[in-house]
Amino acid sequence: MNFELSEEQQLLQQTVRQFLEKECPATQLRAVFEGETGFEPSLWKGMVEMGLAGLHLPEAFGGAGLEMIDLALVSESLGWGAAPGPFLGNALGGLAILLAGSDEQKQRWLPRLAGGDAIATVAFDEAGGLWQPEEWALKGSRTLTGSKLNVPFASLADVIVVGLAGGELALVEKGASGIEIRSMEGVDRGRRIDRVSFDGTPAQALPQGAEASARVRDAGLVLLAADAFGAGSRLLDMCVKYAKTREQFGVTIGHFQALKHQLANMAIEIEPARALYWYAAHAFDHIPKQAPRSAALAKAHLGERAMQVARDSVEAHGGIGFTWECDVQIWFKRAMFDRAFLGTPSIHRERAAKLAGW
Amino acid sequence: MNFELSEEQQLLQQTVRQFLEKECPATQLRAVFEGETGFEPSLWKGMVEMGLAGLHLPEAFGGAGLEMIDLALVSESLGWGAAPGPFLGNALGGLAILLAGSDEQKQRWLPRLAGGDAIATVAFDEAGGLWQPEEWALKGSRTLTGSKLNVPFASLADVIVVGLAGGELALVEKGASGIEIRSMEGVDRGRRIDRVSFDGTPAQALPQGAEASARVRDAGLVLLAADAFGAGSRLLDMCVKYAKTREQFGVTIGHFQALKHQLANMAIEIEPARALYWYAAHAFDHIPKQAPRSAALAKAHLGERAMQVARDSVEAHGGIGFTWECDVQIWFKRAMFDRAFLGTPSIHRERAAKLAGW
Amino acid sequence: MDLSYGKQYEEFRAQVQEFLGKHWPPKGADAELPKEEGRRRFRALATEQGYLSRSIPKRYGGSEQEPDEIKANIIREEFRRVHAPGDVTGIGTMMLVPTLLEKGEEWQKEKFVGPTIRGEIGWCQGYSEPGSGSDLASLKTRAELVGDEWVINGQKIWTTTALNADYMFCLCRTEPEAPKHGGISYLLIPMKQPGIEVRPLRQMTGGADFNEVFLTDAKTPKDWIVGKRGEGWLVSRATLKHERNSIGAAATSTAMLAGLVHLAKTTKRGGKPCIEDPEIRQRLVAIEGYVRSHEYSGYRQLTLNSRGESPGILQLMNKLMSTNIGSEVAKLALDVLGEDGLLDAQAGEEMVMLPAGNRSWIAQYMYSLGIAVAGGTANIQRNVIGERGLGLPRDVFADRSPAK
Amino acid sequence: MDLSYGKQYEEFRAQVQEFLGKHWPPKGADAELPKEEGRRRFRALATEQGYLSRSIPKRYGGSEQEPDEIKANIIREEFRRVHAPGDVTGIGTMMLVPTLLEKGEEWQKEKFVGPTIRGEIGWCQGYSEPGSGSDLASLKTRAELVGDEWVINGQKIWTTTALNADYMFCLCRTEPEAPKHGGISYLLIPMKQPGIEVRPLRQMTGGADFNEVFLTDAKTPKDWIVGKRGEGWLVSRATLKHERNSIGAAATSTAMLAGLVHLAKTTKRGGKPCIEDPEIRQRLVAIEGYVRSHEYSGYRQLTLNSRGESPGILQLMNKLMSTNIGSEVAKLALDVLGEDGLLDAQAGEEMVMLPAGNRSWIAQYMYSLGIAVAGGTANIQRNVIGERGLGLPRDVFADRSPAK
Repeated sequence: MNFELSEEQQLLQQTVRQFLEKECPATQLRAVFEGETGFEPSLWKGMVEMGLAGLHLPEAFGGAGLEMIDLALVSESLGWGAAPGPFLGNALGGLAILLAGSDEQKQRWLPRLAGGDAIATVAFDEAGGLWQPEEWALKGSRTLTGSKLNVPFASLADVIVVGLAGGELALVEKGASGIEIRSMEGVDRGRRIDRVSFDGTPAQALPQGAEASARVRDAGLVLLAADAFGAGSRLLDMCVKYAKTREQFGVTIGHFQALKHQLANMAIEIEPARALYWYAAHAFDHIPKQAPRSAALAKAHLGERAMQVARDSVEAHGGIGFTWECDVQIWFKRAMFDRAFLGTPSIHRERAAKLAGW
Repeated sequence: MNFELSEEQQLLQQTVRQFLEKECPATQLRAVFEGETGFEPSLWKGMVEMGLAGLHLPEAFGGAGLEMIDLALVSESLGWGAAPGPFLGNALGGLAILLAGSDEQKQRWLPRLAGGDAIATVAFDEAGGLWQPEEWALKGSRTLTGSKLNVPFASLADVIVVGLAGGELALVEKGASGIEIRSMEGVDRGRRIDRVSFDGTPAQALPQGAEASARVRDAGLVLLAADAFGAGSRLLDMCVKYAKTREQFGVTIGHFQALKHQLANMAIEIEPARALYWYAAHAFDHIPKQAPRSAALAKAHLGERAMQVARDSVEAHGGIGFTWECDVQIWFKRAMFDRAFLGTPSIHRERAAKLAGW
Repeated sequence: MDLSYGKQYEEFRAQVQEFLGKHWPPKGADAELPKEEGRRRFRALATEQGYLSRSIPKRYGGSEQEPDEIKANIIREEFRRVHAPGDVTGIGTMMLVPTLLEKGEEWQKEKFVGPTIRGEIGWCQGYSEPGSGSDLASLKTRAELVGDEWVINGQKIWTTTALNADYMFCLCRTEPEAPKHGGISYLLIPMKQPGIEVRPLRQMTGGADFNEVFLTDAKTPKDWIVGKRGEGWLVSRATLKHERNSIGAAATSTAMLAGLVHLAKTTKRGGKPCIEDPEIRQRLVAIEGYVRSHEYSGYRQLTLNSRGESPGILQLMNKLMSTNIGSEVAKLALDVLGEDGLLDAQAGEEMVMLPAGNRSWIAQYMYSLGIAVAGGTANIQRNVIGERGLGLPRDVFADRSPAK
Repeated sequence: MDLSYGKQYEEFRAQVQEFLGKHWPPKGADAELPKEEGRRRFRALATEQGYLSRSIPKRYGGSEQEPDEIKANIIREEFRRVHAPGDVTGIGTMMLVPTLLEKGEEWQKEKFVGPTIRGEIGWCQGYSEPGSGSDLASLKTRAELVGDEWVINGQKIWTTTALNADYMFCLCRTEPEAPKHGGISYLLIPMKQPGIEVRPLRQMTGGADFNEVFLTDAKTPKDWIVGKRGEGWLVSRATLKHERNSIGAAATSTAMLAGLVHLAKTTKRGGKPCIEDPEIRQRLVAIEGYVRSHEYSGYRQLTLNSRGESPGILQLMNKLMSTNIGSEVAKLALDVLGEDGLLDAQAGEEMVMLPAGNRSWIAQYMYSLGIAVAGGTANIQRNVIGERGLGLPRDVFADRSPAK
C-alpha cells in the first residue's frame, strides 16, 4: 500500500509553486487579476515550458504522458498560487481531443496544445446550469447554432471543444464564421469566462465524443477539486500567518482561543480532503468503476469546504479581509469558481447518490 | 403594540416554577423519572389545584377560560422544570372534547378533567410517523380495531381521544373491551408513551372531529414548542452555572473563550425563539389565518434548537454531562420528546412550506 | 398581548396621514419650489407638528417630543408610504447629535445640532484605525495643542461618507502619558482643509462604501472638543447608548428572507422552480425560523423599550442574529444561483438588503461577511453576549474599559 | 500511488492464510482441548510465527518483529476473516505494556508483560479524577510510602474494565510539595484488595461502560512504581506516543456511514424509503465527503507511518474527525428515525459502531456525544490541532506540561 506522493510528484508540486512565487508574486498576480484579459502571456509561456500544458498528453504528441494524479497535483499548486490563465480549459480540451478525436484531429491539435502554440477550452454549460453531457441540448454536427455559457477564456482559445446533444463533442476553431464571444464578467478574474454564441458556425465532430464526454467531465471535477484544495489550504496559511502577526490588546490574535479554535476547525475542514482528491485522481486512471463517483464526491466536498474556508478567512482577517487590497478576496473568488464550475456541490451530491444506486 | 406578558401571566409562570422547585426538586424528579410509572399523583394533584388541568377550558366547565398563550406559558414552565406527568395529553384531550364534542360529552368529561377527577390523552400516531389528521388511517366509528403508537400515559388515562381516518375523532374509555395498552419504553421517562391496540373496542365519535382535529394538532405543536423552549433555556442556565463553578487549570472554565462563545451561541439559538412560540400561541387565538403555519414553524424551529442546545449542554459539562447522575440527561430526553412528538422538524418544515404556498 | 398599535395610536396614525395628505407632495405655492427647497419646507412643517427630530429640544431646532418608539415607528411607516422626507439619516443625526446634546457645550449645540438635523451639514466618524479594530482604545492618531489650535496627525479607516462630510467627530490621543483609555479626546474637525486626504477603500465586491482618512497636520480650533481632555473615550461610549432600533435590525432579516424566497421562486433548476426542491424548502423554512424569531423578538424589544424597560440579553443579540441570518441567506442564495455563482458582484452596489438581480446576490454573498465586520466581528458580539448577557468572565487580554 | 499492498505483501498474506488453514480452527489433538486452552495454544503458535505480539521482545514472550504496519494490518484482516484469536486487546496491551517496555524495571517487564499479552491478567487505567478532566495534572489521589508499601487514598473515574481488572496502572500524587506535574508517580496497584471499591458509572443511555474506583488505604509494594518518584507524568505521556492505529479511527467512521445508509434504505417515510428523500440524500453524501476524507487520510497515515515518517497535522485530527462525523451521523439518523426518536436507548448497549436496531441508534445518538468526551473534549482536540498542528500560542491558563 502506497498512498503518498512519489519524490517526482513532490518535486513537480515544488517546482510549480516556486515558479509561481517567482513569476507570479502578489503584485504581479494582482496586476493580471485587475487587468483587461486576465491572461499574462509570459506566465503561460513559463507554464508551458514546465510542460504543464501537455502533462497528461502522450509523449507521441509532445506531452509528458503522465497521469491524472500528476495533473491534479499541478492543479492544486495552481489553486494554491491562484495562478491566472487557461490551464483548466486547455487541459480538458486536450483530453477531449485525445479521447474522442480522430488521428488527424489529434495530430493537428495535441502537439500544438502541448507546445503552447495553441490554446484549447471547453464549452459545456447551457442556460439553466446544464453542465452534464446528458443534459446538453445544443444540436448540430457540421454547423452549430445556439450558445454556451461560462466558457473559460473563449476569446483566447484557438479551438473550442463544444458539448452537443447526446453527449457528443465537436471542435470549433478560432474566428469561425458566425461565432460571437462576449465576456460574462466572471467573479474569478484570474479565470475569465465568456458567453459563446454560434450562428451557422462550422464545426468538426469528434468521432468518439459520446463515449468520451463524461470522462472529460470527470477529469474536470477532479481538477477543480484539486484547485479548490490548493486555494483552501493557501487561505488557511494566510489566516494562520495573520493570527501570528496581527496584534490586539497587546497580544497576537492567535492567543484568543475562539480564533484558535476557528482556525483549527478550518484546518480539519480542508486538510483531510487532500486525500479525497488524491483518491479521485488515482481512481480516474486505476479504479475505473469508482472513477465517476469519486470525482463527483471530491468536487462536491471540496467545492463546499474551500468555499466555507474562504468565508471563514475573511472573518479571520477582520475588516481588512473584506477589502479589495487584501489578497484573501482573490482566493475567495478562486473558491467561488471551483465551487460552481461544472456544477454546484448539490448537483454532484445528487449524482453521487444516484451513482451509489441510492 | 404590546408583545410582552401581562403581570398575571408573569405571575402564572412564577407560580408554576416555584411549585416545581418546591414539589419537584431534582431528587424528587429523579425518583419519578426512574420509577415504574413516571407519574406522581401528589405532584399532579398539586398542578390540578393550581388550575393547570383546566386552564384553557371554559369556566362553565370548571376551567379558567384562559387562552393558548397562557397554556403555552405553563408548558414552558413545565419544560423548564422537566415536570413529569400527563399535562400535555390531558390538555389536548380536553381541547379536542371542547372543540369537537357534543354538549353531553363536554358535560361528562370537561368538568372532571378540569377538576383532576379524570385524565385524558390523545392517540394520534400510526406506524410510519403518521401523526397528522390527514394521514390517519384507523377506521371505525362505534367500534375500533387497529392500533396507535406513542400515546402519552395511555395506561393512566380515563379517556383517550383517538384520531381516525378523515381526521375524525372518537373517545375510548378506560378499560373498554378489546383494548390493550403496552409500554413503548420511551426515552423521556417523565412522559411515558404506550402502544394502544383496539380489537372491536367500543368508541364514541366526537361530532365535530373532522373540523377540530387539525386545530388540536396545532395546539399540540404550540405546547411542544413552548416546552422545548423551557427545556432549552433551563439547559443553558445549567451550563452557565457549571461554567461559573467548575474549575480547570486554576480558573473557572467560563474563562475559556471557546466555551464562553459556545455558551453565547447556545443563548442566541434559544433565547430569541421565545418570541416565536409566543407569536404562535397568540396567533392560535387571535390570527386564525396564521395559526397553523406559525405553530408548525415554532415546533420545527424549537424542536431543533432545543435539541441542539441539549447536545451542546452535554459537551459543555464534559464527561460528567454524559452520565445518568447528571441532570442534563433528563432535559436532553425532554428535548428529544418535544422534537419528535407530533412529527419531527423536517415534517413541519415541509408543512410550513406548503402552507406558505411554496 | 396585542400586536395592533392600539386605539390611541391608530388615531395618531390618522393625524399623520391627514398631515401628509395636506403637505406631501407639496401643494399650491410650495409645489412650485425647487425640489430641495420643497423638502426643506416640508421638514420644517413636519417638525413643527412634532413628527421629526422628536428627541431634539426645540431651542436647537427639534420638536422635543416625549419619547415614544411606537409613534416614531408609525411616523416612519406613514412617511415611507408616501415617500415623504423623514428625519435626516446618517451618522451625524444618529451619533453626533445625541452626543452633543449629552456632553457638548451650549455653543456647540447651537452651532451644530440645527444644521445637522436639517441636513445642511454632514458628518463622518473618526474612530477605527488600521491598527485598532476590536481594540479601539489602542488608537494612535495624535492631536497636539499648538497655540489655540489642535494639530492632528494620523490615519482613520472604515470611514463612511468621508468624501462628502463637512466635519468629522474624531477620537484622538491628546495625553500620550495617560493610560490607554484616559489619553483620548473627542474632537470635531473640519474635513475641507489641506491637512485631510480621503481615499476610497475598495471592497472585495468592487464597490467602495468606506474610506481611509489621512490627517497630516490637520487643524481644528482649541475649543472644538466635546467633553474635557482625556474624556473622549467616555464621550464616545455615551453615544453607543443611543444606538438602537431593534425593529430595524429585524426588518433587514425579513427583507433578506423575502428576497431569497423570491429568488427561489424565480430561479429554475432542472426545469422546475428551485422552491419546489425539497432540500431548498427545508433550508428556507429553517432560516425562516431564525428570521421570525428575530422579527418577533423585535416586537418584544419595541414593547419593552417603549415602556422604558430593558429587553436584557435580547438587545445584545440583534447584531449577531442579523449576521448569522445574513450569512445563511447568502449561502442558500448561492446554491439557488447555481451557475450564476460564477458571475462577478454588482460592482459599486450599495449594501443590498433585498438584492435585485443575481449579480447583486453575489454582492450580498460577500456583504454577508462585511456585515459581520461592520458590527464588530462576530467574536466580539459573542464576547458581549457571554460577558454582559450571561455574566461570564471577561477575556483575560481585554483590559477593562472605564465605561461600561 | 498504489492502493494494493504490493507483491511481497501479498506473498506474506498467502503465508498467513496458509498458517491459518493449518491451525485455525484447531486441528487434530488441539481440536479436543477446552476452548480457552485451544486459543492459548493457537496464540502461542501464532506468536512463534511472528504474527502476534510483534512489537514485544522475545524474552518477554513476544515475537520481536520489525515494525511493519502493513503486515500488522494484513494479519488483523486475515485473522478476523477466520475469527482466529488475535493479539489480546485492551488497555493493558495497548498502554501498559509499551510503557513498561520503555520505562519499566527488568523485573517488572518479566513479571507483567508476558501474562498481559497472553491475556492471563487484565488491567485498568487510573488517570482521570472527578476534579481533573482536561486538567489531568491537577489530580489529587495521594500515595504515601509507609514502610515498604504505598498507601493510596483517592478516587478515579472513567475507569473502563475496572470490574474485571487484576491491576490498575495509576497516577498518584506522591510528592505533595513538588510542582503540579513533578509530584506525580506511576504506580501499579492490585485491584483485588479490601482498600479498593469499584462502582459502575451509569451513562445517560442506561448502560455502564465506565466505573468509579475508590481507593481507601489501598496498598501496593514499594517497588511497584514505574520510573522514579515524581516522574509519573512523563511516564504516562510516553504511552500516548503508542496510541495510534489511524486506520482504526477511520474504520469507525466508514462503519457508521454504512449503518446510516442501511437505516435510510430500510426506514420508510410517507411510504417511500428515506434514502429517496432528496434532502436525506444531500446530507448523506455531504457526510460521506467527510468519511472518505477520513478513510483515505487513514491510508496516507498508514503509508507514512509504515515508512517511519510523520503524517504531521493529520494524525492530530483523527479523534476530532471521528467526533464530528459521529455527531453528524447521529443527527441525520435521528431525522431518519422519525417517530422512533421517542424510544429509549438500548439500555446496557455497548458502544455501538454499526447500530443494529433503532433503539441502538438512539444509544448512538447519545454515544456520539460520549465519544467526544472519551477522546478528551472536542475543545481539547482543537487546542491540540491549533497549537501543535498550526503552531498557534498555547492557552494562557494551560500551564506548560513538561512532556510534549
